[in-house]
Parts: sequence; C-alpha cells; structure tokens
Amino acid sequence: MPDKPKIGFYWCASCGGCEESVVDLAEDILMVADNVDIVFWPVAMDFKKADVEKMEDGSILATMINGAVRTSEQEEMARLIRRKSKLIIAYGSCAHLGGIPALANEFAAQEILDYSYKIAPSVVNPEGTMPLIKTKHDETRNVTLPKFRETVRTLDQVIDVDYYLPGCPPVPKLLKAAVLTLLSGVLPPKGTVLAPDNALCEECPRKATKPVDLAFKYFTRPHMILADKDKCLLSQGLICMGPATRAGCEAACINGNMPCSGCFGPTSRVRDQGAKILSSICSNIEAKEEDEIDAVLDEIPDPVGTFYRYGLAGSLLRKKIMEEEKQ
Amino acid sequence: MKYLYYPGCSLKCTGRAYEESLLAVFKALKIDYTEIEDWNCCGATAYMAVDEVNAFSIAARNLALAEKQFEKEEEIQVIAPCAACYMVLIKTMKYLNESPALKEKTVHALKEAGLNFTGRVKVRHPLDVLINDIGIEAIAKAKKHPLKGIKVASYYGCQTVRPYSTFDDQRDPQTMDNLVKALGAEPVDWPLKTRCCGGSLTGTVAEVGLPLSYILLKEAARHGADVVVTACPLCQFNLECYQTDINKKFNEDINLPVMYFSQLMGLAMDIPQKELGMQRLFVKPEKVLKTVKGGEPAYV
Amino acid sequence: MSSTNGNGSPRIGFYVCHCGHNIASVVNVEEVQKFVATLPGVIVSRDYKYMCSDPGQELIQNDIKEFKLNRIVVASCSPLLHEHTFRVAAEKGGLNPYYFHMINIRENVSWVNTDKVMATEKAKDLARAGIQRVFFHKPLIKKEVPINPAVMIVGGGIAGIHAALTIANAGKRVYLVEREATIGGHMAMFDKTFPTLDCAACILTPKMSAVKNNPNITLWTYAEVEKVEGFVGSYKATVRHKPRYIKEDLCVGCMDCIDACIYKEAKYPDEFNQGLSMRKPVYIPFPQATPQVVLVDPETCIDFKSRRCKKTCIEACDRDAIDLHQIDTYEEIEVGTIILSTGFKPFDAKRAPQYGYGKHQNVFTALEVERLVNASGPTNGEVLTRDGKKPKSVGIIHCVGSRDAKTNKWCSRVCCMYSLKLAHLIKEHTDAEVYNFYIDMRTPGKGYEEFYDKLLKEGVHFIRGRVAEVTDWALMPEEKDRLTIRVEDTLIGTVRRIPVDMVVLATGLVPRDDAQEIRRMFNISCSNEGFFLERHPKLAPVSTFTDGIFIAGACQGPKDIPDSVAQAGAAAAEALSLICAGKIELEPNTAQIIEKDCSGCKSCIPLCPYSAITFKDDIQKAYINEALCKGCGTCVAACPSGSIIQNLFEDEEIFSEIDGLLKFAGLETGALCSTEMEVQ
Amino acid sequence: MSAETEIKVAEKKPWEPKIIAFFCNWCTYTAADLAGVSRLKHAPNVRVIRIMCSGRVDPQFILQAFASGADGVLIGGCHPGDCHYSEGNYKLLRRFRLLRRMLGSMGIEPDRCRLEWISASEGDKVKTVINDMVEKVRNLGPLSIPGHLIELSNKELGIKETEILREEAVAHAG
Amino acid sequence: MDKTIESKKFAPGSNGGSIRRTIKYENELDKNFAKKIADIAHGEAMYNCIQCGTCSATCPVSHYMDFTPRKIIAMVREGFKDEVLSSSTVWMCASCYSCTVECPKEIKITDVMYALKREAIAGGYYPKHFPTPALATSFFDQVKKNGRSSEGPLLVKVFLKTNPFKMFGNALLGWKLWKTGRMSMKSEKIKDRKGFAKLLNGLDKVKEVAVK
Repeated sequence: MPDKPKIGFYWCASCGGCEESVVDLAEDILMVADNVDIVFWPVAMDFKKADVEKMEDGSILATMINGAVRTSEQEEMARLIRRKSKLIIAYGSCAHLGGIPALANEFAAQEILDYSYKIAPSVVNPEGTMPLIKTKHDETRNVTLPKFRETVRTLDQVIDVDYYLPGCPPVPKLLKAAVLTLLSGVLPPKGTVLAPDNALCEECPRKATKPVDLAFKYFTRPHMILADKDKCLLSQGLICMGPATRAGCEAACINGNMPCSGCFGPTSRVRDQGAKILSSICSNIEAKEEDEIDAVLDEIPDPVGTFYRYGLAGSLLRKKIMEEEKQ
Repeated sequence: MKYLYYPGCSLKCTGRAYEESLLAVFKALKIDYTEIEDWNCCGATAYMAVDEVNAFSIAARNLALAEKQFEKEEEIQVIAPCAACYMVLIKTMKYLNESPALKEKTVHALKEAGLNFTGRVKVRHPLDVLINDIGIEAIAKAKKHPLKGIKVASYYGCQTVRPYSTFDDQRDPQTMDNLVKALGAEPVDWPLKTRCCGGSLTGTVAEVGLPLSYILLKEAARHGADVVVTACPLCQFNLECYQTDINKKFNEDINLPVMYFSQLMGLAMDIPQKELGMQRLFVKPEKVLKTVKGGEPAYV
Repeated sequence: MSSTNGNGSPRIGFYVCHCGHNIASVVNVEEVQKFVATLPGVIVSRDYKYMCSDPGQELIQNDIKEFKLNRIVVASCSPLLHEHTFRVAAEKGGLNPYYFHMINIRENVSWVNTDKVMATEKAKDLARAGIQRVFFHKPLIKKEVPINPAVMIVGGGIAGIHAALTIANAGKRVYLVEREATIGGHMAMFDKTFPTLDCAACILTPKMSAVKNNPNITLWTYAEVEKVEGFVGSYKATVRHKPRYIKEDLCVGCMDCIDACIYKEAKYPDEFNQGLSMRKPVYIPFPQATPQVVLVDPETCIDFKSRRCKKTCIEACDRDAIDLHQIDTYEEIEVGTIILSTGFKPFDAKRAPQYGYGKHQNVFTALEVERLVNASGPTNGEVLTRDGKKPKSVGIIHCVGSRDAKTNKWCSRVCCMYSLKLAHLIKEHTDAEVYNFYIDMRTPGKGYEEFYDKLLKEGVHFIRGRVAEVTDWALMPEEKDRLTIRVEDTLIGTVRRIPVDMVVLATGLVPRDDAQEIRRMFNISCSNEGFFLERHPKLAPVSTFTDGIFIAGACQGPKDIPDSVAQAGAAAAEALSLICAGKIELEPNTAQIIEKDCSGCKSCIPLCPYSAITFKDDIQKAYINEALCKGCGTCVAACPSGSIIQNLFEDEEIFSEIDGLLKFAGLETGALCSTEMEVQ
Repeated sequence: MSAETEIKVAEKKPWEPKIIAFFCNWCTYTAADLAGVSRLKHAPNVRVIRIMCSGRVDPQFILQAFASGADGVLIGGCHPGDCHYSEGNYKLLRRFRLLRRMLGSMGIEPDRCRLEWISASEGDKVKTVINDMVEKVRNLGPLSIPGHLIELSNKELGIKETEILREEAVAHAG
Repeated sequence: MDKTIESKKFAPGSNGGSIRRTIKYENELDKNFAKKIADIAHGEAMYNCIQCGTCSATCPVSHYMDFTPRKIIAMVREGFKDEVLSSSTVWMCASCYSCTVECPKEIKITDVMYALKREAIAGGYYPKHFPTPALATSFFDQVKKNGRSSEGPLLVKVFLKTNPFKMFGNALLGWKLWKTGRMSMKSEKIKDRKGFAKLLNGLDKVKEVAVK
C-alpha cells in the first residue's frame, strides 16, 4: 500500500494542553488520520525511544513538538527527532516562546529545586532529600534522572525549527490549516509563524469601543474589578496584551471577558513583545511628573510576569541575570 | 529641642562672662543643653597654621564626642558660642564631608582614640538658635526691662558670619540687631559690623592690631552707640581690654562699654548681674544699668 | 541582517577623514580604513585628508561611478555640520542622497578622547555600525515646504529696527512687535555713542521714523507675542495689543491731554529717565517716541482707582483719542520666518551690595548717568549728585556684576568702552577728577583703543583694581561726608582709599527676565548664562536650532551698537535668502503606517503632538498625514505591533547600528542559539 | 565569526565598560557636539546613536543593546518642557520609569540604564554624566549577557555526562 | 596712622637699604610650589585668579603686609617660594575671611594663607622673633599636650619666646584680668589625654602611609 506521509507528536516541558488541542480537532482528526501515518505520539500510543532511533533519518515528514526545553532528556529527544524529521513545527506557546514554564527563568535552577523540595510550605521533607541524577537502586541497578538545566529554553534555542504554531494552546482552526498546508506540499518560507501577522485588535469584537485617547490614569487587574462585557478592556484600566499580540485566536480570552495575556507572541515585525506593549501602554499614561507616573505604574506590580507571561525565554533578555554571573 | 554645648577654651578664661551670661539666659529661656563631655580645643586659627590634618582631626574629636553623647539623635545640634570655635567646627564638618580622602584619614585616626565620626552634627551659633529656634517674639516677651533709648552697635566680627555660616547675611548681618530691637533698644546702622578687630594680632603685633580695634570703637562712637555688643570673646577682649592702650596710642578718650549680647539680654531679662559676669567688665555700661536698675552699682 | 530592503545587494564605499590633524592625531584613521575594508558589503574603503574638500567629494563621486557603489558611509565630523555636503556629493555621483550615512568621529571621538587606542577602537565600532546600518537604507524623496514671505521681528531696539528696515526695503512685509510704548530700546536712552561720540538720538531717531513711515512695516508697539505655532515657512503667531487707553490711530501726540491732566505736578517716577524725573499718569515716554502717541498708566491714573476723575484729559482731546475702557486685543499673523531681537537687561546693581547702590544716594548706575548727561534728560544735561551738587570727583567702577562667580561669570564687553565714554562726558560736563577702576581694559574694536588713548590724555585716572567696597565711613578728614572707594592699585601694589562725591557703577548686561519663556515659546535654546543660543558659534551666529528663527543683538549675548546692527543685517539676510528661495527642503524623516500591518489599536494617535495621526473609520486603521508629521518617531517607538516606520530611523536601521557598535555585531539572540549548536 | 571566538577576543583585552547612548538630535546630541568643540575630554566608553527625539527610543533598543553585549545604556533628551517636538521626552520618561523597574527584576542594576536631560548648551553636563556613568558601570563590572548565555549553554549542554550515566545504567541493567 | 612696623626687618632683601638685584631667573623659581599649595582642599581655585586685587582691598591688614594677598597669589603661581614664605604677609593674616567672601573667583584665600603658614613653619622660613608664628607653635604644643589651650600660660610663653620686655608693658592688663577672674596661670587639661595622644599618633601613621 502507498506510504502515507509520516507525522509525529512529542512533548517537552508542557502541561499537556497542546496534546488536548490535537484532540480538539474533533471529527477533523479523522481527516488527519486518513491522510497521514502518526508514527510517534507518546501521549496517545505506546512508543519507545528505541523505535524512533530505529527510523531512518528524515523519514518523518513533520513532527510537532510542544513544550519548552528544561531537562537533558527533552534536549536529547528534541535532537533525535530533529534528525528523524524533515520538518519540525514548534507547537504551542511553550515550544514557540518558552511559555508559562519559562517564567522559571526569573530564578536560578537551584532556587527552584530548593523551594519545591524544601522551602514550600506544603513540603514535608525533614531529611532534605533532593532528586539525584544517579542513585543506586540496588546492588545491580542504578537509576538515573535527566539533568535539570539552568534555564528554560524555546525549542528553536535548542534545535533548528521550521515553523511555529502559536497559542496556548493552538486553536484547532490553525492546526487544521497547518496540516493541510503540509500535505499540500506548497510550503511557506522557513521560520513562518502559521498565524495572521496582525495584532489581535484587528479581530477583537470590542475594537470599536477602544477610545482614541486612552490617557491612563490608573491600572487595575481582573480580580479587582467586574469588567464591562463590551468595552475595550484597556479602556477599563486592565492590561490587555492584544495590541502587541498576534491575532488568530479570534479573541478567545476577550470573549471570556479576560484580557489577552499574549500567548500568540509578537508580530513578525517585533523583536520583543513585552518591550513593545510596555512602550505603547506607558506612552499613553497621562501623568507628567515622575512621582505621579510612578504612582500609576506601581499598579503594575509584576511587569515581567505581566508582559512576558509566555514570552520570557524567547525575549531579548531570555532570563534573569543572576548575581553569580556577574564578576 | 535638646542641644549639646561646646564652650571652647576662651569661654573658660578671658571669656568667662560670655559663658556665664549665655547659660543664664539659656536657663531663663528654658533651653535644654548639656556640655560635651571632655571636649578639647577646637584648634582655633592658630592650629590650622601648623598642621591641617591635625587641626581638622582635633576639631572632629569634639564632633565625634557629640555623636557618642547623643548617639540616638538623627541630627545633633551643637551650640558653639565662640566665633572661632563655631567657624572651625563648621569648616571641619564642611571639609570632611566634601573631601573623602580627608574624612578617611580623620575617621581612621579617631578610631585609634576609640571614637567615630559619621557627620550627623549640625553646628549652631547661639544667635542662630535664639533667633531661629526660640524666636524674636519669645525673647521680646521674656524681657522685664525694655532697654528704652539705649543705642546699641551690634558687632558681629568676622567668623560668626563668615565664611561658612549661613544663618545671616555675610556682608550686612541682621540677627543681633533684631535681637537688640527685641530687647527694646535701638540698633545703630553702622558699616563696620563685620570688619576685623585684629584678632590675635592686637595682642601679638599691637602696631597692626590696635588700629583695627580703634577704627571700630571710633566708628561705633561716631554713630552714637552707648554700648557695643559682640558675639565673640576675642572681639570683646580686644575692644574692651585694649581701650586704655588705644586711647594712649591715638590720644583719644574713648570709654565705650563692650559687652556680650547675652549680657545685654540678661540685664533686660532681669537676671542678677553677678550671674551675667557683669563684674568682669572693665568698662561698665552705666547707661544700660541705669535703665534696667535705676543706676545701682553694677558689681558687688 | 542580510536583508537589504530589496534595493540590490549593497556595494558600500567607506571614507574616513583625517580632518587635517583634528581626527588623525587621535584616531588611527588608516587602521579604521583597513578594518572597514574587511567588513561584508564594503567595496571601497579609503582615508583622506579633508573629505569635505572638493577633491574629497569628487573622490566619492568617481568611486560611485567606477565601482557601482550604491551606499556611501563617511566617518568625519558631526552630521549637523557636513551631512548635507556629502548627501549632495552622493547625489552628484548619481545616487539617491539618502543612501548616504555619516559617522561622527571628531566631535564624538577625537576631540573628546585622549587614549589613541581606545579612540581608534571607538571609531571602528562606530564605523561598523554605520556600515551595517546602510544595508537597510532606502531611497527617499526630499520634502519641500513653501516660505511665506512675511517676517515677524520681535523687539524694536536698534537691532530690530535695522533688521526691519533691511527686509522692508527689499520689498517684503515686516511685522515689528515691540513690548514698550515706543521703539528705540536702550539706545534711545543713551546720550553719545562711543568711540565717535556722535549723539545717539541724532543717528537713531531718523531710523525710528523711517520704520514708522515704511509702508512694508506694520509697527505694533505696546504689544507682545503670546503664542507661536507652525514651522519654518509657515509660522502662525498670536500678538496681544496691551491697552494704552489711547486710540493709536487718532492720537497725533499733541500732548494737550498731558497738560490737562488733573495732576498739575508730575509725581510718578519716569521709567525712561530711570526714575530720576517724574511724569504724570498720562504721558509720552520721551519727546522723540515712535509712534508719537501718549499712553495712560492705569497704576497711577485716578480714574482707574476711583473711577471718579473729572477726566480733564478726555475733555482736552479734540480728537476723542482717549478711551479709558480699552482692553487687551489679539491679532493672529502668518509669517514664514521670525527674527528675535529682544535685547538685554542691565545688571541689578543691588546684587552687588558692597557698592552700596540704593544705600548711599550718590551711587548711580551707568544708565542713570547716561540720562543725567543727556540734554533732554532729567537735569537737562547737568551732572548733579542726588543732593543737587556738582561732583568734584567721580569714581567709575567697571565690571559691576561681571566676571564674578557670584553674579555673572561673563565679561559684558561694552562696559569698558561706555565707562570711558562716560568718563569723558562727565569730565566735559563737570571738570571733576574722574577715576576709572578696572580689572582689565578691554577696547577691541575699530577706533576703540584710540579712544582709550584720548581719555588717557584727558587726564582721567585709571586704577587697575577691582573695588572692594564703597563706604561712607571716614578714616581721614578729606573723607568726611563723602563716599570712599577702597581698592588695591594693583599696578603699584598698594591699597588706596579714594574719596569721591559720586560713584558710577558700570553694570554689566544680563538676559531679560523672561528669556526662558520666550525661548520656550519660539522653541529655541539658551546658553548656560541665559542668552539665546546660536546654531553655531562661528558659522551660524544668527541662526537657531529651529529653522526659520533667527536672533540678533544683545539677546544673543552682550554686544555694542555696531555689532548689534551687523547681526541684525545678517539675520535679515538669512530671512531674505529663505524668502527668495521661496521654499526649503526638509528632512524626509517622516513616519508612515504600513496599512496592511496596522491592527487599528489607536495607541499611536494621542501621542502625536501635531495631530498628524488620524483613525480611518472606513478601513479601521490609523493614518499619518505626512505634511503634518515632523519626524520625531515617538509613535514608531510606541506602536505595539511594529506597524509604523520612520524614514531614516527604521527599527532595523537602529537595531543594526546597535549590533554594529557592540562585540556581538550581527549575532542576534537567534543567531546566538545557533552558536550554541556549534559549541556542542 | 562565531560568538565563541569573540568571547576569547574579549578575554584578551582588559575589560572596558561599553555603553550605548541614544541622544536626541536637538538637545543632547548638540550638547555632545558642543562638548567636542570645547574639547571637554571624557571617557571613551560611550557610543552615541543619534535619533531625532528621545521619544523615538523604543524599549526594544535598550533590551537589544544589553542583549548584544552593552554594559550600560544612556539616554539623553531635552529638559522637560524644552522638547523640540513638545512632549516626546515625557513619553520616553514614562516608558523609562517602568522599564528600569523591570530591568531590576531581570537582574540588571538601575545604574546601568540612565536617563538624563541635557540641553544644547550643557556640553559640560555631557562630560560629567558620561564620566560618572562609566565609573558607576565600571564598579558594577561587566554585564555581557551574550557571554553568559553562551557559557550557560556550554554548561548546560552536558550531553556527554548524561550519555555516560545512561551507559552505566544500561551496563548495570544488563 | 602708625606706619613703623617690625615686619619690615625681614622684608625680602631689605638689608639696610643696600643696593639689591630684583631680576628673577627661572632657575631661582620653584616650579612645583604652585601645585603644592593648590593641593590643599579647594586650592585648585587658586588658578582662577585674575589679579583683580579685591582680596587686598578688602583685607583689613593688607596695608601692613610687604606683599598684598593678590601679589602673594601671583608669586605662588609663578614659584617665588622664598619671597612668599619669608614675607610678613602670611603672619599678618588675621583669618577674618573677608577676602574669601569677596573674591569674585571663589578662591579660598584664607586657606591659601594657612597652607603658606604651614609651609613657612615646616621649611623653617618663619621669623623667629615674630610673635604670630610663635603663638601658633606654642599654641600647637600646648593643645597637643593638654588638649586645651590656657591663655595665661600661653601668652607668657609667647612673650618669653619673642620679646620678654613686652610682658611688663602688659603687666597692668594681666593684673586687671586676673582681678576680674578672666585670666589664670593654671593649665586647662582634658581627662582623656591618652586617647587624644592616640588620635594624633594615629594621624601621624596615616600621614606616613600617605608619604609611602
């Protein structure tokens, strides 16, 4: 029987939401299944690493890898899959920009381990046991754990990536479109983000209600007010990343009356999503005196967490510069 | 407010009357002061002439002592009545703060003596304190005998208003004149308020010093002053104690009382003359005494 | 960084200038030249003695033809100086001028750095940045705006008057706006002028009436500029006419009203005479005032206090020219260029208390003495002390307020000369002993030193020393009831006490109190001491950093009459050259919105100070009106989706410049990751 | 040339702070020229990029400068109220206030990113500001983010050691 | 007014009106002198001097000096070390600071005078029988020893050092002072004289370090 093109799915540091989103294709998934062979999908079917190693290089048409890269194992698998696949698609915000896991780049690896194994209030660990890369299980066997790297990285900071499918998670519509493009054989230029190249406001249902002069006098956060369901959220003092974020999700969050948090990442013309939204929001503050300005800005308590919720690893600075790194 | 009090050597000797009267006035005005324990000489004008760093350091020792004594205070108020001490202490503060190298040296040396200097001291002149902290009104209220018709020439001398002090105009100071007004007397507007009295020269090189004192006395008299008030032990000493020499040298017969502003205050505030060290004066301010006490003898 | 905005793969010509020794003595230009030669895209790299010279420019033009260069980078002086020169050169070579980029290695490197190695490194970095930048340059079309031929001149002193006449005589419309009730400024107060000693009035008043009578000049006295908008070629100014309570067009200056005023005696200090004489509430500043129109001073006029005056003045005026109910009126004018000639203010002598001005009645300022010696002055030309005596000896103290860290650091330039003049006049009028106390005698100017010689012969005393104090306490019998000047005669080396009957303070020149507001209104700069700042101290002395706005006279710095007039002429010429050209080229550095990319988030719209950005409802996107855009780039920086670009300052151009300046040139973070790959 | 070799080059010379400056055309750049004309010598560590208005300074530029190896970023604009474009400097000021706080939480000290109002006449201020900033940054030491990122990658790419571990494990298993 | 002044005795070269050379050769100048003086705190301002003479004119005693303060500054800048340090000027300065206040170029002239006094004492230039330096040094010793100065003993010492006969001239004054309790012959002392000594030694150490 004629070989159907081979497709793979793999996950690194992620929540599994991306895997879910594949299932969200609903009946369309059958269409996919008809047209391709899924040769590797640890979440859904039982594959061993050995099976992949057996495949010959470049034998997979495309593998969609979701999740950021934090451990040596993820790194290793990413490289292996890269060898085996013609095309690599960074699937979802984590693979694309680092995603939520990348917020860990605000801390040193050791800090994180210490906190989660010792300090955190919920932890009970009197002996202070910490995960070891290598432990003697018994006389005959050692158990090894993957190494926990210093920082979280985007997929393209580890391997060469061909396309990006943005979103946390990517919306079915875009996934379907992507698959069809792959099958069509007419491929967009390498590095393309498979989503519209405009900002979200373009497709925002509340666009019309955005005033021409925002002139921020204060900022607030979703848990602090009951946001008006049809008014532009920025006009209500909520930090909405929409103006600096790629369209394509059809304003899913806005429709849930929540501000956009930027999971689709910046447009192709922007190098650093956080810097840009900061620039546009701050420029529009009304105050002129330094202390008045600060008073307004203090209402954005965690700029990094707000402007780089998904984009920290992929941002220009990528991670916090730790003290010990400075000599 | 609590103040530390730095008398300086002169106020224990030739300037005793200044200390006595000043403290008496402080008491009367309920100004809460304590003397710096085991203070040392400020270095005056002579010390600087021999060794700069030493001069700054011995001055700094007093500031350090002050900080030790009032370690809790944010800013320590030190009153230095002697013009020379006042100027030297301010100068020391200023230079130590402006020249880190100097400060380092000094602090290091102070450590040797088990002291430390952080720079929390604010050096104040009693005039500054009286006018700006206590206030003219309070003083005016405190007086019992208005010094009606007394013409007073306020003589500030050099170092009370120059070059680092900021509480008054350096060329035409007013604080003492306002004080005099508050006491009901009439300040005379004369041009030599801040002209040098000769300082130590009057004693050491009379031919240079005496003329300076002479000019001052003559000009004050010409403007009809009944009494000259000063805020500096050396000025008072020169202008008063050398009057005989001056008269001899320039064959004049000037007999112009020269007293401390604090003594004048004391008299107006009805403080017993003894407590004001009036008996220590060579030239008795008869006219003043008449107005306050109907002409009783000034001394016992 | 390999992208080249699709204008052909770059063929760059690089030229580094020695600028004689100015650059070459600090920067190793040859090393820079060799280094740049190794950079990608560079076809030619040369160093040359003077790039701005004709041969230097031809070098560029020939290379463009010979090597088919499509980018030019020159490393030399500041672009503010020669960018235009080289753009023209590139254009002559057949290249769009905006393919050129200039690097500043003189003002920014060789003139401010001493370490040769570091300076050369810096120059290399700057060069690399420039090279990387031009990759992204685009061809642009020059922007031109027309010049409105009308000119506004602010300030009707001798400078303003001269500029106005020059332009008006060229047949152009001039609006001359003067704050006071008459033009003439300080010069009108002077008696004689140095060094020729011809009478100020005789040479000034003809020019004043010429202004009044010139059909091309609209003269607005007692008026102030309130607001200025627009830019070179088309400024819009709002002028406020202050009420003088006289209908200017009706008044013929017969002064009947003044005689009729119910105040029979003049009892208010006369400003023009420095308060040395008195005037009435209704008055005319001085006999030759232009326009010949009286005015009413509401501060002193009874009717304004009580509204119960008999108004004898109104009765007296047969032309009904008096209107005590006048109020401010505003007028808007459109002009293409503006000349500021707002003049100076004399130093306030009270700020030098050691000289006792205001304390000792016989201490005068120079300007007061100018009035005293003036025949039409308060004493009809008699020099008298305030107690009405003729002084037997007079001391003139130079540098009052000048050359003093406590007041004005600068030398006021005119005081030495006018002090000599006053010395001469006082001697002439009183035959008193005149002493000049000077620090340094500064007489640089045609006929000035000769004038000094003349004074020396006239037997005026010259004592080199700065007076310490003027006092009234007498040490010696001859000092009794006089003023004594204490000074060191530094040439002899002894201190002297000199008793005089009159002291004249040669007060320096300081900026006007409102210089800062004026400067803001016209969007120009002031130098540290507060005088208006010229565009270039030598090459553009009457231009400012705002195109179409020029400065003349003492508002730019202390100046005597000849220099003020010369500057006024220069300013007029600058204005005329723009007017004759009819148009001016502007930098095409405007911003535009990439329509297809804009998401219509409106963030940029409120940021534009010129409201050049509007929201197009039909396409739901923002739009920039290029004619209104001044090219600040604020909106570009603030566009959250990177959908606005600014010509000459595109993001990519600046990013590449940043990268070029730093070690990791060309390696963006993405590139960095690939190096991680290399490492493993 | 690869970043790796660059690092080595960098190591050869003693470290000198590298500071990128964005000067507005009308005030600060002119002031810098004035400093030049008046021959006011100052530290050679600052590289100036000329822009029309401080309002053009995009926070991206500052981050890019740090990311590309700058140890400090200096921005010079007209004094408040003096902006040639009336208010560009205010817009920048607002961005700057928050950006600086954000840089702080990213481990970049405030002294490394500085905003100064310098008018066309303040040539001497250009000198003092530059010298002062260079000194402050010198005391802070190198930031050289790209350097760190590469080192960190080297450190992280512990492929070898994982391989060994695995082999051991396998060995024992077998 | 009295013009005779002792200080004339040591005016430079005025050796009994004999003919004297006034030309100055470069090799007679001390080129480092200016720098040395300028190195004291705020001393660099000395280079601002425009020789206007305000200092001399405002100085209450300049007319007793053999060089006016202005001239001293000029001479310091040009390195006329010997003349400056052996001049009466520095010892006439009464530290009234009016020059410092009036100087238009913000030169701390009084501090310059202090620096010169120190140089003169250190270099052994100062006139042995002139009271002011004697006062300074005796004062210095006394404070060094006791931590405080006591005018009585001090004056006696100074007169002994300089001109014992003057003492009798001042006997009457002394007696009056003693009678009014304004003068005593006992020496004031601070308690912690050890610490005070330590302080001064500490300084000497610091200085040594500075020298090395």
